[in-house]
Amino acid sequence: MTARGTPSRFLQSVLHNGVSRYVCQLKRISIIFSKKGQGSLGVRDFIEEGVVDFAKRTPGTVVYISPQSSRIPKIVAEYLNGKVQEETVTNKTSQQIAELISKMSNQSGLDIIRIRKPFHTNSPSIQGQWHPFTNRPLRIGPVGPQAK
Amino acid sequence: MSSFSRSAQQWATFARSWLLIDARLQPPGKISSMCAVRLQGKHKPIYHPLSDIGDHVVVMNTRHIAFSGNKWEQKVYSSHTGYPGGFKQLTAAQMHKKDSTAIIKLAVYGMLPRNITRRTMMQRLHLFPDDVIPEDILKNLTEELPQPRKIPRKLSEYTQEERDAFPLLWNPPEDFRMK
Amino acid sequence: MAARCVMQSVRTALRSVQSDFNPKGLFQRIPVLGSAPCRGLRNVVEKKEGKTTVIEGVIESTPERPQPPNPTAKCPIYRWNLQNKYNYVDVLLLSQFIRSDGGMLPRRVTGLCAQEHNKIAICVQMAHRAGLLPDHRPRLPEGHVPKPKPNPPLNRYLTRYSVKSVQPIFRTGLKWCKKRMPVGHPALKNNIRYGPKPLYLKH
Amino acid sequence: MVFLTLSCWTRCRGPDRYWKVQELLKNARHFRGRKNRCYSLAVRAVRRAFVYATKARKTKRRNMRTLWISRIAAATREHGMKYPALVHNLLKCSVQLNRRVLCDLSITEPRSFHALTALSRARQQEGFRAALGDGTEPPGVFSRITQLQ
Repeated sequence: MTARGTPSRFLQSVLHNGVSRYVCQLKRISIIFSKKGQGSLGVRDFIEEGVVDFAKRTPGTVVYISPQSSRIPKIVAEYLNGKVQEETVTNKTSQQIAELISKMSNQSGLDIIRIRKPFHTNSPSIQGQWHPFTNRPLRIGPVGPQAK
Repeated sequence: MSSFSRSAQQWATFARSWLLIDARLQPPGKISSMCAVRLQGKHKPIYHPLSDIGDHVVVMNTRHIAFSGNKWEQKVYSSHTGYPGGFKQLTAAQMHKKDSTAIIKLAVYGMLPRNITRRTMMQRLHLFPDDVIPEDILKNLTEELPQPRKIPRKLSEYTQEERDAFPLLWNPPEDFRMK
Repeated sequence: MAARCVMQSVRTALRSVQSDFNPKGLFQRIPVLGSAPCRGLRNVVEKKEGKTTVIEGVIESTPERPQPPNPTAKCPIYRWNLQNKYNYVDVLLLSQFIRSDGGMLPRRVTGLCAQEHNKIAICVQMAHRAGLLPDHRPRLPEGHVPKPKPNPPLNRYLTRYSVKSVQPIFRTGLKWCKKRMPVGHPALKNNIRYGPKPLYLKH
Repeated sequence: MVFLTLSCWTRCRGPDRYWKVQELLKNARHFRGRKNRCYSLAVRAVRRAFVYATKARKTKRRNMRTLWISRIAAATREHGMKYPALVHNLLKCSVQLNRRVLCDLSITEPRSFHALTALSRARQQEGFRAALGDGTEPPGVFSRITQLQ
């Protein structure tokens, strides 16, 4: 992957999330599965075991569980910034699904693209940025052949 | 976030300044290397080869430059017009007589990087054979750079006190007649 | 030898007294040489003994000067521990060893050793070419007005060869065997330098 | 690339070759000329670009370091020192700032950088004093330096 061919952004967080109070950016999560399908076995296990715990742990997130017939099981996560992320969970165990859901709830909803630098600040300079007159002695009077 | 005010913070950072160099009795190579650094912006900590942040450099008194050694006679500037028999060779003295700014100009041009910004940088170099500088350039100047070579004093420029303070290395015989 | 010198000096003293006689009697033999003003100063004393008038040039006593650190040495440079410490810019030093027309004083007078005499001659030559000794020129003939030059003189320094003797280097040669332009003089390469930069005699 | 209906899209995703071409052209869309739309030209250019990108991952470190050094050198010369002297004396003072941080400091925090140069200059002078002894010349030596002082 070339650097110019791929999109990139600086490291950022949504509205300084976590500086004072952490707001979970995951708004809504809907778990779509089939009641009978073989591929939804792990999802059904997860719903039996872990969904209630997850919903209790994250009160800011709405959890929908919608059994639909003959469907590929998937998890649709909607974030506060409007991004919708779909993940297919065919043939996954309940353990894997629990990990996936906790990962989704920790994400901020920003695009997952290359980050240019692992550090970023909005106010890089406290003392004032360098400019041509920072380190120059103040000079009063004309410069040039007349000055001599 | 505060991107609308960020550009105003950087106006001072990327401001171009006008520098003055007095070339009286200075070696042209050293003057030119000073100019080349300033024209490229390599004297600023915000230097980047792709950003055009060089300063304007004004060189005055290019007529009074000093070559070391016998370079006025030995140094040769060659050029070719492109036509058959168009190979021209001029010594430094001849070149200087023809155009008193040419020596510094050629030296700076040779010291700049060979890329597309070279001509742009050369346009920011202002050469004046004497210390007469037009008014519009004069009012832009912000700093005069120190001269690279310390100009030695002539014997006639020493004051009598300094001459008297210098010890006599040898005493002539009592009756020696100085010519 | 010494006696002849004495005779000569007295004669010249008398001649000059006749030419521009002034009763104050203080005149200087070296008008331009400012570095050693008290050298060769003579006070003219006029004595009358009956009919004969004796005019005598009495050498003035020199005022007190700092004493050399190494007074036993013969050569003045060694006497002052100045080996390898002077260059063409030290005109106050160099002007003590030259005549008013810019040539070197003879070695038997100044007492310089051969090497130092040679080095000082080189330095004097460079200083002349750099224009640092503007008043030490050969005297022009009477009534001669030099022609005004169209261009100002080309400034130069560390010039080893005379201006007219060098030829332009039209073919600089290949990269590994370039013809270089000499700068300075190899006799002065042992001079003390304050800095780590090496000395390039060939540019 | 217009898909009329979603059902059309789901039912038949087209031939594999088409998707292979699209996958490659995705990397060539910002190229200049016909390279950004013609497969036969794009495939060569993309291959070359990937080779360059691979090599550049190594040279980028080198180039960034030279850039930092030239920037620090420029900032140091404003304070009347030279780059090697600064870095050497900071090392002697066991200041463990790397060149990237020094470069950032010189741009965004010029006062801190000035303090660092002052520190290294003090260390340099200390070293000079130690090397020169008490700074005087031996007796009887007549040199230009003492004369100037």
